Amino acid sequence: MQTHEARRVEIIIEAPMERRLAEALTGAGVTGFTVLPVLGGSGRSGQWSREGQVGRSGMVAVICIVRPERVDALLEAAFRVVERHIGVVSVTPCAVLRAERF
Amino acid sequence: MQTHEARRVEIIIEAPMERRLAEALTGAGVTGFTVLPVLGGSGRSGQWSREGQVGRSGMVAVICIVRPERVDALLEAAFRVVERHIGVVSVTPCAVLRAERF
Amino acid sequence: MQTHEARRVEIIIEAPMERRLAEALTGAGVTGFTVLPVLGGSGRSGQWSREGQVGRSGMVAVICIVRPERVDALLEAAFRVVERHIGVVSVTPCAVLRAERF
Amino acid sequence: MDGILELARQNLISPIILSFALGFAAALLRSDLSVPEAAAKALSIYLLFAIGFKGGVSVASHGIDATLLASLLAGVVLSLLLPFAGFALLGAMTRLPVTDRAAVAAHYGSISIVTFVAASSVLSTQGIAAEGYMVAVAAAMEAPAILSALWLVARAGGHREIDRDLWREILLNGSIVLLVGAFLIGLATGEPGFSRIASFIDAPFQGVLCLFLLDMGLVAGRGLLRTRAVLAPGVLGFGVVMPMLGAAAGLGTALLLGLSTGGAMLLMALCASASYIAVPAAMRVALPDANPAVSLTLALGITFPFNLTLGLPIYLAAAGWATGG
Amino acid sequence: MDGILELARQNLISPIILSFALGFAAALLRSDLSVPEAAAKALSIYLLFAIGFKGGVSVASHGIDATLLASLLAGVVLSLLLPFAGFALLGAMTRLPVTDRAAVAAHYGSISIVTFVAASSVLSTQGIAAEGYMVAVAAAMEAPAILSALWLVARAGGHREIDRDLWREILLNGSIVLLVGAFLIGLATGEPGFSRIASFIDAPFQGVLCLFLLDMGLVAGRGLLRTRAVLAPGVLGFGVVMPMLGAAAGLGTALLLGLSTGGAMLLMALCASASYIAVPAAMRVALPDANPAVSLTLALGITFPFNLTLGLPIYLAAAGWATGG
Amino acid sequence: MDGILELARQNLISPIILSFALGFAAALLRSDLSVPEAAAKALSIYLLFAIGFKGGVSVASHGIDATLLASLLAGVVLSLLLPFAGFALLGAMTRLPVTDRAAVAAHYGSISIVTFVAASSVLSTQGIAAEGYMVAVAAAMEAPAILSALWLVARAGGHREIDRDLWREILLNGSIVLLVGAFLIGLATGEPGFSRIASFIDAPFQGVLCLFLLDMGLVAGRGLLRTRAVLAPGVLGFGVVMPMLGAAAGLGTALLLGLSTGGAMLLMALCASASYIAVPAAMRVALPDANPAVSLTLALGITFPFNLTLGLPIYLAAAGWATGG
Ligand SMILES: Nc1ncnc2c1ncn2[C@@H]1O[C@H](COP(=O)(O)O)[C@@H](O)[C@H]1O
Ligand SMILES: Nc1ncnc2c1ncn2[C@@H]1O[C@H](COP(=O)(O)O)[C@@H](O)[C@H]1O
Ligand SMILES: Nc1ncnc2c1ncn2[C@@H]1O[C@H](COP(=O)(O)O)[C@@H](O)[C@H]1O
Ligand code: NA
Ligand code: NA
Ligand code: NA
Repeated sequence: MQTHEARRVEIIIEAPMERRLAEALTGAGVTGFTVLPVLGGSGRSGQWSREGQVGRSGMVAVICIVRPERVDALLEAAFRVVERHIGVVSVTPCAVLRAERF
Repeated sequence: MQTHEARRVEIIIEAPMERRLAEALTGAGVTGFTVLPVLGGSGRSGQWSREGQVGRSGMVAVICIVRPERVDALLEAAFRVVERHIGVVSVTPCAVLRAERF
Repeated sequence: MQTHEARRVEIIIEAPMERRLAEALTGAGVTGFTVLPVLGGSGRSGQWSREGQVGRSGMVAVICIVRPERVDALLEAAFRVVERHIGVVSVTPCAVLRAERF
Repeated sequence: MDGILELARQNLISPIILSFALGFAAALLRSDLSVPEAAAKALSIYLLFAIGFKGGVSVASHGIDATLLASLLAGVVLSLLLPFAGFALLGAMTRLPVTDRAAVAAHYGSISIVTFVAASSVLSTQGIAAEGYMVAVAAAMEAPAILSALWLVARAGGHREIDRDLWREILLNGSIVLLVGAFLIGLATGEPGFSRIASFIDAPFQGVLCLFLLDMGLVAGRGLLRTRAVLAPGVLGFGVVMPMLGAAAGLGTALLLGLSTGGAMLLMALCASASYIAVPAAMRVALPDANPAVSLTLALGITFPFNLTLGLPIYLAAAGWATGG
Repeated sequence: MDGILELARQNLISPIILSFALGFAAALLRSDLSVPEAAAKALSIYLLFAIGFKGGVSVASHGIDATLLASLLAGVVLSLLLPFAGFALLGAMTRLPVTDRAAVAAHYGSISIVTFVAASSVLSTQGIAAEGYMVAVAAAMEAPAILSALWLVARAGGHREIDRDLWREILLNGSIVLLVGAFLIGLATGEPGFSRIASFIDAPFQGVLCLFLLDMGLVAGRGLLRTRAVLAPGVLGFGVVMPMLGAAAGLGTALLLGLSTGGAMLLMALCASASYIAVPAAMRVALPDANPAVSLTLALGITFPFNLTLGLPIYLAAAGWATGG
Repeated sequence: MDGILELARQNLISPIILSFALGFAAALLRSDLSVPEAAAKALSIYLLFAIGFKGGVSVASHGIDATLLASLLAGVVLSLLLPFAGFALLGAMTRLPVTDRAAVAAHYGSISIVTFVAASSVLSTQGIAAEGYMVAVAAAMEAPAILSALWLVARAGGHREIDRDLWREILLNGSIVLLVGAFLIGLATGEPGFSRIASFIDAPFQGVLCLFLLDMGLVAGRGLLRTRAVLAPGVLGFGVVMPMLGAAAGLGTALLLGLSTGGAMLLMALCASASYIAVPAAMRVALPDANPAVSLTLALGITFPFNLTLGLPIYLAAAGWATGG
């Protein structure tokens, strides 16, 4: 099948920052993203789990598939949001179907 | 460790289409896949979130790890299902342990 | 933006083995990981779904972003845990922001 | 007229309506208040089970009314025909493309079980009885509208075949199966069965409904915020005109069937309400080009609150007047 | 015999059994009806808490029976020994590999708390009392069977060491801790504590059980559909023969202990039932080569419905006859 | 003194406290018992809705007390000032960095609604009435402390601007909106509204609280296990000293306001308790450098159990003595 080069950016970020990240991404011209729930994890600030939690706690994983030329704008927007916060940003090269959507 | 070349295909698709996608993948000889829940997202058809929803709404993310030579059959099968639907298909090169499983 | 080479390791493993995997990863010097819930899937042992389940059943997806030089230690640790169990381990090259965190 | 206003006032200050208003207001104020998806689904399972069961018990104790079968059939016919009215009305009032018009029409031909529940609770507050089998009529009206919508699209050139899987998804949709199944269980176990679980399905019912309506208010309010852009005045107008039209059709049918005042009001509420559980999922599969935001926001953000606040008192007054109850 | 049939009939048309049947049928019809995982877990937490608490309150008010300790010990021994019977029976009836036989045997040595709850509710419908501490016996029987299964595999050459983590996971499994903890809370607070929360843990109990059984019906039905292939006739037969054998062992032990009719029936139900919460997770850790689908489908798809529909009336009749109750 | 001890004893063997203890013990024993996130959130929605509604109904039937506004204002002032006391105390007792001290102080200036609920239930067990509007005071005290914490950090050089979004998140936090909204619904519908949903929000309340406290025990216990390392003795000490100090401030204010014994005790409980819902999320946004584990473990692992077991009886005794009740 005809595929097109793209980038998969995965941002694992604190749930209370999700809305700010979404706004930053939209501001940076990202046409779409998907938010996955996170059950728990471990990092320098220790281990945590969502079990039994009541508040808007924990983290979420935000996945954006973008054209290669948009990655830099996206990363800069994302970085401004995560900068002072805990979170992980990774970029993977990928190929997509239906490039006109990105 | 001994690893083997493979492809990670990620299909973000509307939840009501999940069963049809599963059948198409099985039909295309895919030996396994994993379905992750999706909390929400944003795209050309606007923003959405699963919070408080009652019906079989929203999207899911389906991950298939396959041998490189199977990718084309998989993409064709997946494409027939997502074609007229909203959804995102991406392919990333990866390496796997235990290649005999794929 | 300044990015750094890294690896994204994704381990799909049975939920009852999650704690053992976490301990093995920590033992192998992995500084962080994130656990995503899994809704269902299909493999050689058949299809399954988490819907309506009561026990600690099903699978989870564990994501670790690590420096390239740590991948081997990680894979060996992970392999000792998944070895006799069902589960899938894949490694994808990626780039990360804030390399000092990994 | 005074009667309607007094009824509307009483209706408006009930905990149920105010809970919906609270959710709606919280969403419009962009509060982060939210009900987890699993909790919302659990509440809806409870409501469907309870309402189905109580309907079955009622039929078991009052006996199967002669009009039961006629009412079921009438429900199917209404569900099949209302989409045509809706489709035509949308053509007149809006510039929506054909597929969107068909999808919206399917939602309005089908029913909203929570509107039905709210109507039942208005009746029980007023001490008015209704035919227990109206629950079965509600179940019968869920699916047929979908077929009409597909036929409308096919006629307009966008042929869609309904494969076996889609048939099953439509007819064995979870909410239909649960409603019908609980109805049959109620029918089989009757009063003795009811008394064993009444303190679960009856006593807390109104309270559970409050929490469910809180959630629906949140979802409706958020939906409205997100899709303001696509909702032209004509589309919004449809969300109020169509339920009135549906209610009129329901009233006419109720008179033909000889239903009681309560039964007539319930049938009006069913015709006036729009689906937001079974039909949306079916539309995503069958008419993927239709914009889901339009139907859902109309059904949940306009028509549902309209019915809940003004519609139900009007329908009750009209039913009372027409049946001479 | 007539008594059993009448009891079976009464039992079959209870809302509880019919709810299970509804879920089962919905699954076999491939309806998309489903209970969210979080809701199913919440229901099971409620049931474990309520049943444990009520057991504790009952012991608090009737005093600690002389046979309490003996019954606990008997439960542990039964749970340890039944897997050997199950393992041998599987060897005779099926061609399952050793590890699968051991895993299945562990499930049947352990217990199903919902079967216990259903048995209690048959008793309370019939107005038959039972020893309150049977809940504690249920908790005591959850884990020992796992050890027997591991020993059986080790004997067959597949040595497995039980590390400290596994010990903890087995003995402090969530359902055991909740059941025992609630029992102790009930014991400590007694009737005054019970009266404070009775309208939560007692009044709605039967209704909550209906929804839980609806979910179990769905899970059991889907499990059967998915694993039809692996279930040979011998395996299916085991799912009916083994509970009868377990019930017989339970009845014998109950007579030795001098339990009441109700207590004997509960012990039979415990022995006859198979675990689907605690044991499956332990087996995944300890015996990863065993096919989880076999055990779960047998326990949930064959033995649970058998016990629920035919088993319980038979056990009650047998217990009544043997204890002269 | 004997009165306090007897009260403490009675309090300790209530199902509520024992449920918390069960969860706490299960966590420390590393059992895998857990309540799904969605279920825990659903329980908290139920509790907030019920407590708010009942407060509103109580105000509707007793009329708006002259001290209502004064109490609301006093609550805001207490919530603004307590963080300064907390910040200073942390400076004296611990070596925590400024940002952590400010974040912890914000938690203690705000309130824990479950502590409030537990205090109410101690009062109702003792048959002591309290002002219904204390629920509104609780809501008023949730947010102001956050502002003080941000001011404290700003003064120390770590300037933080509060953007519009943050303002909204703080003031329209889900738990505040639900509590205030349910209060207003209760106020509007009064006794008639209450009687319609009492069997949902009143009868099962204590039981639901048990399950919620079971969950809180699990979360608190796991939190303690995970963050043992960061909790120096001074930090732990703060978790007991600060609530006593807060309670004293609350008592003084209650006397100034002329509250009843019950009202005084509730205000003490509010001042003595620390937030674990609204404030943590706000702190993650506004003070990301603060270690969330410190605040949460202190609030949930030390102060909450202290208040629940020893604090509440002490506060009630002190309130009774000071108000002459
Ligand atoms: N290397 C990593 N790979 C994947 N997730 C990570 C990694 N490091 C941190 N995380 C996630 O980010 C959270 C916060 O990390 P930290 O700031 O290191 O405490 C963790 O709890 C994990 O969920
Ligand atoms: N570029 C993208 N990256 C990740 N997810 C996307 C992307 N575009 C769309 N999606 C997901 O697909 C859904 C539908 O997209 P759309 O058809 O563009 O409205 C969105 O709500 C997202 O969940
Ligand atoms: N190729 C694959 N890609 C993604 N997930 C897989 C794959 N194979 C197996 N899985 C996951 O691992 C589980 C067990 O696989 P198996 O051991 O093959 O039965 C499946 O149910 C899937 O969730
Ligand atoms: Na309708
Ligand atoms: Na057994
Ligand atoms: Na406080």
